[in-house]
Amino acid sequence: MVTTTATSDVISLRGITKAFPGVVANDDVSLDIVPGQVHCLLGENGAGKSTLISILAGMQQPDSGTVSIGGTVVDISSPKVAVDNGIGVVHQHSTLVPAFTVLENLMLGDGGVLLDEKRATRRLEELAGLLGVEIDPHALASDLGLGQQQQVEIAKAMWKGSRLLVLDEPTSMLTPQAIEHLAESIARVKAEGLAVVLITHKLREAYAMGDCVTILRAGRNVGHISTEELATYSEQQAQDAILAAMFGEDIVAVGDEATELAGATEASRETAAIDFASRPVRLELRGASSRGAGRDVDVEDVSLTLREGEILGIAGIDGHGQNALSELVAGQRPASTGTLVFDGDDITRSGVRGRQRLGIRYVTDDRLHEGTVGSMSVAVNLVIKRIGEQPFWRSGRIQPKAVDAEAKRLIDEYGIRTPSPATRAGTLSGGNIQKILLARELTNGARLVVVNKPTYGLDLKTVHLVREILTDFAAQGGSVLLLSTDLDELIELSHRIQVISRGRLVGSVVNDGPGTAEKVGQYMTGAIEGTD
Amino acid sequence: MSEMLSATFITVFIATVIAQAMPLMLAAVGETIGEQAGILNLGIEGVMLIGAYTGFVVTLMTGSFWIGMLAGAIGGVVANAAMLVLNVWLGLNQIVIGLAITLIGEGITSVLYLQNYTSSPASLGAQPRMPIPGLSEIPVIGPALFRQSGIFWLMIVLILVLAFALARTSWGLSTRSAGQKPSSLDAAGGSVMRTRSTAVILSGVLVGLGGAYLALLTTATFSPHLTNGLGFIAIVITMLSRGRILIVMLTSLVYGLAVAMGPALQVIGFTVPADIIKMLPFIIVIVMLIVFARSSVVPPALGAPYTRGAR
Amino acid sequence: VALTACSSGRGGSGDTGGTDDSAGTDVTQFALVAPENESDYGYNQAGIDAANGAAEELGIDVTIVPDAGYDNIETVLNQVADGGAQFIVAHASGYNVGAAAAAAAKNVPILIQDAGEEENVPDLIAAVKPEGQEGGYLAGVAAAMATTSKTVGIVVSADNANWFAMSSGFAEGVYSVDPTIQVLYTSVGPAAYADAAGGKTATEQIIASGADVVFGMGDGATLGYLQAIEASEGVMYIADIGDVTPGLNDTSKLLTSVRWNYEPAYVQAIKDIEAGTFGESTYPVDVENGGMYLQETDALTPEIMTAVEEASTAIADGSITPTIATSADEVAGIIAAKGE
Amino acid sequence: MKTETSSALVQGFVRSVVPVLLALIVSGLIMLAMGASPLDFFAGVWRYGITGSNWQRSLALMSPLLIVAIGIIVAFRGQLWNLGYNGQYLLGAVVASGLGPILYAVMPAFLATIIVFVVAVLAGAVWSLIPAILKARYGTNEIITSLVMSFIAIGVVNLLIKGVFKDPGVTTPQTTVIPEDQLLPYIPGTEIHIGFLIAIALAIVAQIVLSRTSFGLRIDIFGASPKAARHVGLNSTWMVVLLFAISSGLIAFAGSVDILGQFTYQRADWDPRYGDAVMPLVFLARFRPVAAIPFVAFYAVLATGGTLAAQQAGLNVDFLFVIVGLILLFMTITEYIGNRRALGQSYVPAGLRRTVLQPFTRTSERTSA
Ligand SMILES: Nc1ncnc2c1ncn2[C@@H]1O[C@H](COP(=O)(O)OP(=O)(O)OP(=O)(O)O)[C@@H](O)[C@H]1O
Ligand SMILES: Nc1ncnc2c1ncn2[C@@H]1O[C@H](COP(=O)(O)OP(=O)(O)OP(=O)(O)O)[C@@H](O)[C@H]1O
Ligand SMILES: [Mg+2]
Ligand SMILES: [Mg+2]
Repeated sequence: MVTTTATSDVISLRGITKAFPGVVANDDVSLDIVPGQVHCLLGENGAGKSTLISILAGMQQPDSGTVSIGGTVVDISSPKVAVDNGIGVVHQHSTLVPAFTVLENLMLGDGGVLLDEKRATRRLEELAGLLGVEIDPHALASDLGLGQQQQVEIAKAMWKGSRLLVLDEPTSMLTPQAIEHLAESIARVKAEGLAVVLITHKLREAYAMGDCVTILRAGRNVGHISTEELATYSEQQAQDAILAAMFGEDIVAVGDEATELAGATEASRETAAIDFASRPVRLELRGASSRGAGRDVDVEDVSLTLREGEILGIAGIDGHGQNALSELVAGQRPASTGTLVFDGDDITRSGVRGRQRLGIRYVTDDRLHEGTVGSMSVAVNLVIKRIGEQPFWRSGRIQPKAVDAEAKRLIDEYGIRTPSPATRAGTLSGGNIQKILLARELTNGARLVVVNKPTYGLDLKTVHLVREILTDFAAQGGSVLLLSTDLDELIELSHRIQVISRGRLVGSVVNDGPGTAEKVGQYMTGAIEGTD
Repeated sequence: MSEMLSATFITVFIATVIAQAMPLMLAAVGETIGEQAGILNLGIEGVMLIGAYTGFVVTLMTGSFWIGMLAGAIGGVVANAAMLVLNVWLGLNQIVIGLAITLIGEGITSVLYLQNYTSSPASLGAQPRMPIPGLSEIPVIGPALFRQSGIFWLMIVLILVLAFALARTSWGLSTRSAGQKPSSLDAAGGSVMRTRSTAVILSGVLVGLGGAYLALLTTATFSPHLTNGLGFIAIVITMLSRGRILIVMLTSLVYGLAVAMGPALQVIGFTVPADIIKMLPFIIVIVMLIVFARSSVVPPALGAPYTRGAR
Repeated sequence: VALTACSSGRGGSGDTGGTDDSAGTDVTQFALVAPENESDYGYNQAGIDAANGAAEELGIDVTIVPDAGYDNIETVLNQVADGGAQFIVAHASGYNVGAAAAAAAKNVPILIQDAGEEENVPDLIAAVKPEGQEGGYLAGVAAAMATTSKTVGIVVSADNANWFAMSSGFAEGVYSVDPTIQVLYTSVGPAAYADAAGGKTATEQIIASGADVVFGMGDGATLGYLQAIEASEGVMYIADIGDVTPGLNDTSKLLTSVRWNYEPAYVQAIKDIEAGTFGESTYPVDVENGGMYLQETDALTPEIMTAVEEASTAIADGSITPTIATSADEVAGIIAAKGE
Repeated sequence: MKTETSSALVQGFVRSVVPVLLALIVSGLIMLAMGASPLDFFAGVWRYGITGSNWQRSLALMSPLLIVAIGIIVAFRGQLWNLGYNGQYLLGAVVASGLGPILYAVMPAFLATIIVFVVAVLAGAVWSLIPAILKARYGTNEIITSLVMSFIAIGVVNLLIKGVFKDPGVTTPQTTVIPEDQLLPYIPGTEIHIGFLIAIALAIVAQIVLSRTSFGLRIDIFGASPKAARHVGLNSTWMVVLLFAISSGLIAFAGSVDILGQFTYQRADWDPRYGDAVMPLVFLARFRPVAAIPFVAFYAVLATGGTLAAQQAGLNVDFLFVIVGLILLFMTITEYIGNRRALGQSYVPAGLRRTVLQPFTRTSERTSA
């Protein structure tokens, strides 16, 4: 028997308001969460979804407003109160301790003096049964794949028996297979009578998994589609309703692209018209292997060719050597064997700055810690890869005017929303930080750009913008090496897709028709076996 | 020369190793608990001195080594209070606070001692022994190992209990998670602040006991700057041992051995320059670090204050 | 002052021409600067006691600056001179260089430690020189007669010239009574002057190796020696320089102490300053002038006393001249030589 | 813009001076509690640290302190916690006191001095290679490696002074005294050696390099995030090695300046531990070399006047440690209050209110069922 404290109590949020310095993250938000239903929460980046969840989880205190369960007002003053009230949360950023085993992670926060491994193992078995998954209790969390980590997180959220399971953007890093798995688990949890809150940026998921939908914009509840309504809507109707609420008047500007924005259609790309064979080769890897320092997966014996104006997609489960491949090309990681040829020259031995000058650029997936220095200004971040170069530096000394002028130019060109070039980059939103990276990397003689998960965690609008920037870049003769875990994105952008698995390229598909997704999927399934 | 290696000599040698290792062991276990919870305390040199001084004064006053040890533990907690309030509660820089504790601890104990005991320095006399019947009769090692004071046994039990608790209890799990990823502990319903507070207090107890052990049992008196850098060595040992208390015990014993070797070699008639003997433990450490290059992995959240929900 | 000396890098260091000012003047105020304080029962205590004694004897003022450490001694000496001291005792051999500079800069006579005649500068610098090997010899005689285990030990807290000399004298004194006695030697650490914990360890090991008489030399480390002595049975202790009886619970454990008395040296130095003859000779602290002697205790039997007195006479008249070791190796050599 | 910078200046001033004042007040109270006279003490510090020619002594003491401070700042800016300063300092000192006399015997003083400085810097830099390489290659925590290397350096220096560099003329283990005409010259009209000017010049140069040049920006990037540094093409191994080498080289340089400017020889077991005193000041100056000058000056006066002042007030010199420690504590507290004020936040952090204070205040009406 699975122990849950599920009751028919409705969880009601009333008038929740929460402000941070300079932002009102939640503005008078009210909604009801009903047991046995999946309640989807949608909205742009920074709309206030995670903040609302943090309040439910006891991680933040609302400035005003109440949460009540079954009519009783509950002061969720700490995560402990949330846990005690049966609110289990899977946060946007992993809360697993990498150095702990699965069991240790699950037992964290348990009461009692001694750790009771036997009881914990039994509870894990119960939950695994409920979720329909298998989890090795003694594996280190850091050794698990992302999909499994998420399963552990869900088990942890339900550990003490819960009435509400909250999932904050659970799907953004998962493979299609893993997303399907997750959907099944959610369905089972729902069937147990628990309430579920699901946050996602993908409308298709909301429609497929959700029973009702609430849309936040700039911290306000701007739309709700009830269970009854959603049941009667077609997928198209639901999307229209959601988009209308999400963007308000902006929807006019977005216009025709609204459906594309939603990622609703089966994406495919018209590539037949372009004959790449005749174009000059920009980048060639011949049997290259990388040699990293950390525990990260390295690439082995990779050979690929990328031509002028081409977008080459690299599909694969996260953590299968994407970082190694990007860093190998960008020059951040040395090659242990093989050669790299760029525009006909051997660049195997040149470093990051040498390649930078040749026009090789890299948009990293770690925009906060690697791509930018949060404590420094937007302006400095925009020229950070050109330190010491004219005209920003003269005889070693910085020229603030030149830096400022360049920053203003890029801020305008890429529409970076920042109070001023002198603002600390760390205070910008994720979407705007991503724009800083793109502006910096694509400007000033870029010929090849490696982009790693360029739209991870971004909202529809920003995703669209980023994709547009990349397509334009390729259309003007730039080459793009696009690494992504999002198959839709790969199919939408790439001319050709190769699949990476355990550091090796295991297959190549030309993106020329509706069948691409299946073919890539086959290669990936081969890769998934044994790991996920 | 070889007649020097008599049974008595070996007995005293072993006892010396233990006497030198114990204060270090206690301090390093204390530092380990702090570091496991995410607090790098560079102040333990000062905490040890305060523990040593309070232990010394109270033993003189009460005539009881037991009460003296207790006072040392309390002194350690008081000394660590700065770390508790300023770092754990207010989230201020650990390195600065640690250095401040070391400086104040060194300064105040030295000044107070010289003010009160300059003209009539006091000694504590021999420690109370608690021979274990039977075992203490074993030749050579018997008197060395089993004629220790009750305090020694209590300390050993304390350390072993902590080793067990850190690995096997939910307190231990919480403590370790506070050093690994405090946000996880918080999300799981634990309290990072309470966990770290407990760790700092417990760390103060142990480091204070280490200082008191040094003054009461190892030296049987106090003198200014008695620790002579032992606190910093405890930090080195803590980082080398990577949070495993049994390894801390072992490395402390190795250090005790190195210290005891100094006079022993000379007594045997082996003249090694004293400077080399003094450098020996450090050379061993650095060679170990070079050979097992990664053996000083520290908890990822070490040094980082935690504020819930901060971005 | 002398800007012209820029070519040589520095201004002339005080004008030595003005020495007449100090010659023949009355000393009404002098000072002693010591690295530690009197709680060491030894070297620092001896200096401080002697300075107070000399002040009383001469009826003049003395300023004691204990705990001056070693870091910035030239500054402290200069400041003490600025404070009006007409004569300064720089009570550590580590002060000698700084003292020379300060004496020249402030034109004040300074008494330095353990230096040879060649260091003397008329009216400015003179050395006081303890003949440690002589006192050590006497202690050795006493130790040899008191030991029943035929093993005696030496513990020193640091590599210090005085202690090397006392150690070599001690070994020779022991062997003069019985060359078959074993002499053990150990040093706590290169600079462990105040390392009480290390001192206790070293002493315990010496005792464990069979020594039943221990000759200990150290400042703060002495506290550690005493703990080890008190914790063991049937072991006698020989102290150095000062009087350790207040530090012992059981004073019967004290065989004797090699006492140093600086007072005659200080009094003589002050008189020489007033006479204008300071800096012409070194002030010995030795057996002959009574500056170095064995402290009387109940443990010193009449036979021992007699033997010590004989040795004292022989040293005073020069028929015995104990060797002065200047390094640990030389001490080891003398111990190994077994008296010949 | 103008008002912004001036208010920043005022703020910096308040944040720096207030802790010092508070520490002095509290240390005065402690003195009273111990039966010593704070007035005597502070008057003594004034008298022996500033009046007469004492200010010159204080300034002379500043030169090694300031150079050590700059060395520490360079490493700390890159978030490299070089705590091996004591050993590095002594290494530089022993180069001057040991190698110096040998060189002065065979070549002009000027040339010999240059060679001493170069060798001292190199000695410091080379000594830092082990911590630097272990850090760069394996991420070994540099706090422990630099500390351990410092202990080893102290032993090596002592062995050198007792061995090859020992002055055969004296019994105590010490190096040969370098004659006056071979030492660093005095600033004309004073008895302050030119090391003081060198230190001030170094502080200004370091300030400009750190805050205005591409190299300074690189250090800051490296300090803020080694990952970002790698991303922009900085070779992190090289960066760690270079920063450690500069830091350690500067600290060793301070040692050689101190010997050639002030001490003229080196005793075995001499260890002034300047770094321990300077490190807090470096935090107080927020890792800015020029801002460190007044703090170092303050400390130099305290140290120069402190020995006799403490003795006259009936205290021990070690009381200086207490004062510096208190300055550190008050510095963190001032910093905290300043930040809270700037953000308009409550002075009691939320977590503290929840865990520690809440149980004592009345429980909220909205407690959970
Ligand atoms: N701890 C905080 N301090 C300051 N501002 C915050 C904090 N947490 C959130 N915010 C701000 O509140 C707003 C809402 O953020 P929140 O994370 O809830 O958005 P979200 O809807 O989850 O966005 P995303 O889709 O990017 O996850 C943003 O402007 C964010 O910058
Ligand atoms: N931690 C923070 N501290 C201070 N200000 C913040 C913080 N996080 C975000 N902000 C500010 O809040 C504002 C809103 O951020 P938010 O994340 O909502 O951006 P956004 O409008 O969603 O943009 P995007 O679509 O690019 O994500 C930003 O202007 C940002 O400067
Ligand atoms: Mg955002
Ligand atoms: Mg979010």
